[in-house]
Amino acid sequence: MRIELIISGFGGQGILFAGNLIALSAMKEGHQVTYLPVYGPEMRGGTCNCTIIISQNEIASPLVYHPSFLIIMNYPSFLKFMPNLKKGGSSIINSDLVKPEEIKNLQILQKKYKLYFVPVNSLAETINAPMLANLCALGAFYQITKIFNLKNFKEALKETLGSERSHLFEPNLKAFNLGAKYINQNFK
Amino acid sequence: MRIELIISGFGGQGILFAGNLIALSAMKEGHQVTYLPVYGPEMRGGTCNCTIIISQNEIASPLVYHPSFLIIMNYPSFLKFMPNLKKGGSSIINSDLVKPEEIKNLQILQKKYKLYFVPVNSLAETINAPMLANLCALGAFYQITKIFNLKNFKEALKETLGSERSHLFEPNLKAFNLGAKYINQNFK
Amino acid sequence: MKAKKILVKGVEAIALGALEANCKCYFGYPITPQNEIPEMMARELPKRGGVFLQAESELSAINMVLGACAVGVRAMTSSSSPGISLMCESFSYIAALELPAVVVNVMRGGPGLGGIEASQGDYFQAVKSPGHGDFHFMVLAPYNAQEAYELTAKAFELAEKYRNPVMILSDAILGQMKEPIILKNLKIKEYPKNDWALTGAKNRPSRIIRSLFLDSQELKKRNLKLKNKYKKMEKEILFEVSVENNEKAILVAFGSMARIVKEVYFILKNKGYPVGFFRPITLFPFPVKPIQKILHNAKNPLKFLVIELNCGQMVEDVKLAVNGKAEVISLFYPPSVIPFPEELERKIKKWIK
Amino acid sequence: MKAKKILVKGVEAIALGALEANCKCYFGYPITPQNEIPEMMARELPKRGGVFLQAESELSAINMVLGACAVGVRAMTSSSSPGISLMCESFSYIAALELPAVVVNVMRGGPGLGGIEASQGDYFQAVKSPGHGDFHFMVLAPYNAQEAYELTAKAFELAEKYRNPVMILSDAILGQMKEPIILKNLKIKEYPKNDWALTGAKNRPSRIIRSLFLDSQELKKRNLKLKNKYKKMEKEILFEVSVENNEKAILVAFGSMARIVKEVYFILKNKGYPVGFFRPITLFPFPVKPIQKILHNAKNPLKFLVIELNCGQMVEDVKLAVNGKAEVISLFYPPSVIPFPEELERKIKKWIK
Amino acid sequence: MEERCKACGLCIHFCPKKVLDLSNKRNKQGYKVIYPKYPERCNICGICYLMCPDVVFIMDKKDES
Amino acid sequence: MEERCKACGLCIHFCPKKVLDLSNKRNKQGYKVIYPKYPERCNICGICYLMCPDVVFIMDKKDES
Amino acid sequence: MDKIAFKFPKSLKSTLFHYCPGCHHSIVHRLLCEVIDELEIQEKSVGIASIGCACFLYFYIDVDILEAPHGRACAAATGIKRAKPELIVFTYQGDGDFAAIGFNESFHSALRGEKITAIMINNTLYGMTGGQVSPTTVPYQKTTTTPEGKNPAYYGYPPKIAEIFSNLEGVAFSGRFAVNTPKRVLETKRALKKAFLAQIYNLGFGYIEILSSCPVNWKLDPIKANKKIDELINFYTLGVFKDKVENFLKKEKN
Amino acid sequence: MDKIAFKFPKSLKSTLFHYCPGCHHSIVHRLLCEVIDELEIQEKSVGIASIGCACFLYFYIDVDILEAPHGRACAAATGIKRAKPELIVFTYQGDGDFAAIGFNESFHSALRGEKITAIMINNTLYGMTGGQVSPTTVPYQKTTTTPEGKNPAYYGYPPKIAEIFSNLEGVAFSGRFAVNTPKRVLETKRALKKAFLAQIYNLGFGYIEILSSCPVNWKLDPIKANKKIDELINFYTLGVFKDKVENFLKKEKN
Ligand SMILES: Cc1ncc(C[n+]2csc(CCOP(=O)(O)OP(=O)(O)O)c2C)c(N)n1
Ligand SMILES: Cc1ncc(C[n+]2csc(CCOP(=O)(O)OP(=O)(O)O)c2C)c(N)n1
Ligand code: SF4
Ligand code: SF4
Ligand code: SF4
Ligand code: SF4
Ligand code: SF4
Ligand code: SF4
Ligand SMILES: [Mg+2]
Ligand SMILES: [Mg+2]
Repeated sequence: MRIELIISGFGGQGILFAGNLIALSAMKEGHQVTYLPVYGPEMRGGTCNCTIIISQNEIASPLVYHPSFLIIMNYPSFLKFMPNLKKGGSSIINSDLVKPEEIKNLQILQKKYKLYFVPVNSLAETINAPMLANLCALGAFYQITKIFNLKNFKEALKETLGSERSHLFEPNLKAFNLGAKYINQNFK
Repeated sequence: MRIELIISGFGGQGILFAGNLIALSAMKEGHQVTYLPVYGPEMRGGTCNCTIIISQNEIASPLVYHPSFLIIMNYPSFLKFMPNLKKGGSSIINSDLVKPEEIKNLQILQKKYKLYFVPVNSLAETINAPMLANLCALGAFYQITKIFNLKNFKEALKETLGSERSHLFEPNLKAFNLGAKYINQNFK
Repeated sequence: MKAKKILVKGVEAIALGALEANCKCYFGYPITPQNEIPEMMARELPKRGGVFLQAESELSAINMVLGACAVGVRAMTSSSSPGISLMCESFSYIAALELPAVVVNVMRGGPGLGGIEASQGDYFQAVKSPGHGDFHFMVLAPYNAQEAYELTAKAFELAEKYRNPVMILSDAILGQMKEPIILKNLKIKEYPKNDWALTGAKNRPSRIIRSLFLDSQELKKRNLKLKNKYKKMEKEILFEVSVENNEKAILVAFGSMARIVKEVYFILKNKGYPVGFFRPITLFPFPVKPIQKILHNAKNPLKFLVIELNCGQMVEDVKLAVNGKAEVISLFYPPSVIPFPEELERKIKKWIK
Repeated sequence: MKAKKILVKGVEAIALGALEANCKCYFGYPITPQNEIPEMMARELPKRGGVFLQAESELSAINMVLGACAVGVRAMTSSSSPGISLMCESFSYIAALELPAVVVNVMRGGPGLGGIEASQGDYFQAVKSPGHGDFHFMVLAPYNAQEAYELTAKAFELAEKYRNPVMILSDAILGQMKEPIILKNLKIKEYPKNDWALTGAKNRPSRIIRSLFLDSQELKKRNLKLKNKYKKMEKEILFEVSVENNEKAILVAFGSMARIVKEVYFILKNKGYPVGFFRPITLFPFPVKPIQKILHNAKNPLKFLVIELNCGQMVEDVKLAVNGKAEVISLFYPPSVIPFPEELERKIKKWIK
Repeated sequence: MEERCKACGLCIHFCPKKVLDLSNKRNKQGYKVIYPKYPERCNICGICYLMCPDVVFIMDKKDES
Repeated sequence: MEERCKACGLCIHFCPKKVLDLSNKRNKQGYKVIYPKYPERCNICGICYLMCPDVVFIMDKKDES
Repeated sequence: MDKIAFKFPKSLKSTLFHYCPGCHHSIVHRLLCEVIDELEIQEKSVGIASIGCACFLYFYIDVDILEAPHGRACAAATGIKRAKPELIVFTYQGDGDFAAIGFNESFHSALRGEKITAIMINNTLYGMTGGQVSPTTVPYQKTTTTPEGKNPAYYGYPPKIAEIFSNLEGVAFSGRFAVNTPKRVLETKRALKKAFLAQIYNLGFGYIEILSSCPVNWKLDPIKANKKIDELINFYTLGVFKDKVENFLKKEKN
Repeated sequence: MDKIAFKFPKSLKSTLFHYCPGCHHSIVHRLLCEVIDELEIQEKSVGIASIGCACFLYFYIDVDILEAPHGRACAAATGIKRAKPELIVFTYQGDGDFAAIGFNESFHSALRGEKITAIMINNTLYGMTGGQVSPTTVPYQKTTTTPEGKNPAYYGYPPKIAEIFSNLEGVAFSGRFAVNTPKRVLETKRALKKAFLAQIYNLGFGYIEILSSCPVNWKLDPIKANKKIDELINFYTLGVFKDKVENFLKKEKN
């Protein structure tokens, strides 16, 4: 078992928060894990991505060029990372910002990869939490991979939020569940 | 022809001025020459010495451990440099500060070396120029070695004093002559 | 809190290591990519009776460290390439004054302002001349978070043992990536400082800590003392080696780059290529003898491939160790484009075909 | 004033060389043993329509130089070891910005404040890493006043030719000794700067001189550009050699130390010892090929004795050049006790008995 | 010019005539851009120009101010 | 204490009673040292102690001040 | 004067600003360009970009621009102005750059009366590196390195640089401004112009300090951040503290 | 108080001073030792020797002494005081060290209100290196690097550090003094004591600036050099500019 995941989007979309949460959940699951954020110098705006590797064996390089999984949160990220996805790899795509109908070679891609279009922004807005699109994507990732169990995720989330932000636990979980549910209902 | 000269004394005794003057005179004479000053960090006080090498051939090292000539202006310098004088070498010694009668092994030294005790301070005071003891010593050096001629010395002195200090030319020359005369009258 | 597994950034592991070593003072100035160190120290040190002070510059920070060390208190600073360069004069003083300072450099791309991504471009600076005159830091290069944590803690012990500054040389990859570490009781030894620290001349003659020696004999003596100390440090040499003596090529790398190289080593090994792996952990003193041992035991003519995130720096130390007895090849990756394992594999294969 | 012979200190020869090259700006901060340079520049530059400004620190001085160079004006600074260390961050910027600055280091004993006597302890710093990141100064090491004068003048030309900073690496012996120099018209070439200097965006697009490249590909490109430049500089290698191919030992030294070594070389040669003499003048780029040529032409197995006023630094570059093909021995004299020729002769004889 | 807008809201806040509001349209930077909700109210006082950090209010786009 | 003297003359200048002068005797540093030319005039005002940069005027050398 | 242009300044490049929404850096950029345009000095100006959020100055301002090491902008500017006095030289620096690491260069340039114009954007913290404490951080303000708030007993009080500079003979113009209201924007622009005129008329060092919002690191939305500036004014009095330009212009008229 | 001891201070070592004849450095050394003795802090003091003519401080003052790099004495002192607040920490610096290369460290230590005592010996030039111009050199003064005299239009006017510092909240004592007359010597000593008390009572930064003669580099004999100080006072007003100690002591009494 080994997943190489890249999450990518705008700064401010909670990319790093989500990446960190996945890594932590996977660690709690007992996996080896590395999490490598990459970001521009600006505090907001600009692109932002991170690489998470989850494995049962020692992870040497925390970098991969050909990830096996992608979470694509905006269009520039789609352009940048899609071409590098490993053959047979999976990708969750924020369909609010990357519309399937606007993708030229959609069919070719769908043959090579498993694509999960999830309108994470819209989903998050349904619970009045537009900032939580990242958690929707994370829920989708969970539902697809089941690389960690819910209990570990919840623990990880609680830990990450800490006491000052503990009131955000429920909304985050809600968004997570929405994402998971969306996969459940729309794929497979 | 090659002279390795070390001049040593207190800071403030004009050691470097004299050393420079000798080097410049010798250069004007057409010799190869190096002049290496060594001094403490203080502006005054402390010891101070310089090494001048005058030669007809290329001078590689500007340092010598066993000089062939010494000008000793105070007692600490006597202690420090006398033992290193080359066999058969010469030394001008400021007898105002290094009294021959206070030197323990005077006879041994006199056998090995040519010693010229010159009361340079007293000489300089006779012309009311206590600061010019260095020039007296220089005169003595000239008289002993004749390594440059008087014309070149005068030119060097004029150049060194420059226009602002040109009024000091005559006193300096006077002191120089006193030193030369002292050698003439008291040695050989 | 012992034997707890947590997910942290490499730079946080460094801060935790310092706290584990009971470092009492942190002085620093912000610079990416290591701000998590001061930020963690700002939160944690006051709780533990320590001092966190952000200085007005790196120049000031390193001299605060100098002061604190001089009075016998464990102190450190951390920065990244440009900030480290700014400290060079003071490094030379600290080494000359024989103060046990710990300095962390989380390297970024240079020269100049460069970029904030990973680089190993300060190898020469760290190892050859972090300032003027003949002196050396002991330089430790961790390659994962656990090592970053443990080596940083150890750095305080080594600094005191030798009364010499120690540098943790890391980079933005290791610094910014997160991975699990296990918090341990590292039992860091504390060396007595009561024979040299400036603590007030009570019941003893007053002390001087100085680097000015106008008497050239004294200065020479001090320089030889330092030289001997560096010799003695060779006892502390650390490295990782995977060699079975039948290799044809040894891959040499340190720090984060060694992780990528190790990945490639695993891949090539699996594919049956005769490659070995060597990772210096102490960069100064450099593991010369372990390299010579590899050469000595090798059954085949060897090639050393030295892979670095710079224009080729450590390769010189490998060459000096190998001394003409094998080919030494520099595979250099100027900052900040980090080669992916896939790419590096292709490149290495060309050399060992 | 041409072809005139005058008696000057080495540091004055340096200042005269800069004036001969029509250097227009001097920015600096006092430090022994090189104060004669700013003092001469303070007297002479205003007369020649140039600018002398004493800065509040070396840090400020080097950035004034950076500014003046960026607008296309010949500018320099000079200092001694601690002051040079303080400039390391800015050196890295200057190299990254590709500015033709000229920097003089009249080395003194280190580390720390050390002493004011001669030393060659900053060889590593000058040659390997005068700051963070992958960059190099071109480094020129004069060994007498005439060379100090001519190389300093030449430094301005080379700096512009390569758009790279050039360092004159001297020391307190050469700096403070006086000897005759012959003033010449050195015909220093001036390279056009109108394609890069910041002179106001009149009738052309505005220009940027920067070292920050957050795009890692751009940063890589810049680094490779620098690396290529350093390669090209090898055309400028300078050295002095006295070898007849039948030697058993080659004495290698640079700067002032080379004078003392040369004296010993003369003495030993006269006494019939089979010794040669090699003096690198460019320390970066280092004369690798000339050393390899000596090796190649040698009729006997050779020994290289590398004699330095430090704890052994250039010896590494000699070893790298020799690459195991001959024994390389370091005769190191930590600053500031300078060996007299007599002493050195004894020591060398032991090695070549 | 709406590509420059970052939805900071300063113009909305300072507009004395409450002319402006955020639209639902996102620009390439990903921000919901400003639009003149009540263009007729605008008195061309220039305050939006003064306060906009992103130089969005430029005259040739007359509808905006 | 006269070994400390550097013949700067500050004490001579400031002594209100003109007690002090330079002697012809040189100390090991090479300076002609201070001496109380008119010791009887001294009123122990302490000004020489205050102004001497080299801490020459110390009480156990009573003759000097 | 003070007519509002609705015009994209000639010396402003069309590149999108990388600044966070509501950041005042870019307001000042625009004002700077307006002043450069009005004084018609675009073709003879050299700007010094410093290290901080505004290090990309050169992507926005269309004059020759040099990047100086962190804190050294005033020294580099000195080098330029001394080497080529015919150029108009300005620095654009953050509070960390100007008042912390670079204060010595800033102070001594002002002391010498360098004929340069220095703009200091005071957002009371280190924006680019993620919001650490700065000497200019006000008492009890929380930053990432003063998580409990900045204790003045521990870190002291912020320095009043504009006031200090106004007492230096070499300084021709010195003042503190803000851009959080339309009126203040206009005042700031007028002051900026004066700080350039101080240079153009060779009167001395021109210094402009601008209280500036950093919504992201202040953890406030742009509007609240804007309002926060009004609080800062309690510590940092706005105003012109020295103005040799006004006098000079009056004399010129006579 | 102010009794004249004719006594060799206990905390003064017997080593001969290396200073030039008539140099004021050594007068201040003696005063410093007298104050250390009177306050009985010899056993808990750490001094920071700076780089300048007084770098050999440790050969004269019999307390623990650290040598800091040129200009960094206040930073090193900060490190010491923060690490061990129970120590009494002072720096002894020249004008070049304190006000030129090290001014940033000096200023920010004062700004933070470090509980240290800083002594700045202002001889208006770089003594140790042979008399070059300093920021503190007064207008038209000749030095080796201003052979025609220091032109204020080129180098500016000397900074009034004691006055600047008196406006910083963190500073508890600040003043400028001289030791060229018996009265001033006594005043300087009183001030030195205050600057230590500021630290001892934890009130803040104690700063003492002392106009000091450098006969050798001024090219004057010691007496003339001493008189020259009276001229300097035209630029450098003597006096106490801030004194929180006095108030504190008054309050203590009540
Ligand atoms: C020598 C050095 N130290 C630290 C840094 C990291 N650094 C970059 S910007 C910055 C501070 C920026 O703060 P400020 O000057 O206030 O500008 P702002 O971003 O707030 O506008 C720092 C510390 C650096 N680039 N160089
Ligand atoms: C980094 C550095 N730059 C320069 C020097 C040389 N230096 C030694 S002392 C000194 C200045 C001394 O002047 P000041 O501080 O006024 O003390 P003074 O000698 O006048 O008492 C300088 C520039 C140094 N040691 N280190
Ligand atoms: S110009 Fe119009 S839109 Fe702009 S602030 Fe004024 S009234 Fe509002
Ligand atoms: S002020 Fe400018 S950037 Fe902000 S919302 Fe209005 S138009 Fe957009
Ligand atoms: S104590 Fe005596 S000698 Fe000294 S100054 Fe007073 S009167 Fe003169
Ligand atoms: S003041 Fe002191 S040093 Fe000077 S002459 Fe008098 S006794 Fe001697
Ligand atoms: S971090 Fe602050 S100062 Fe920097 S761009 Fe963002 S808002 Fe502006
Ligand atoms: S040079 Fe000046 S300051 Fe230094 S010891 Fe001599 S007189 Fe005193
Ligand atoms: Mg800021
Ligand atoms: Mg001074």
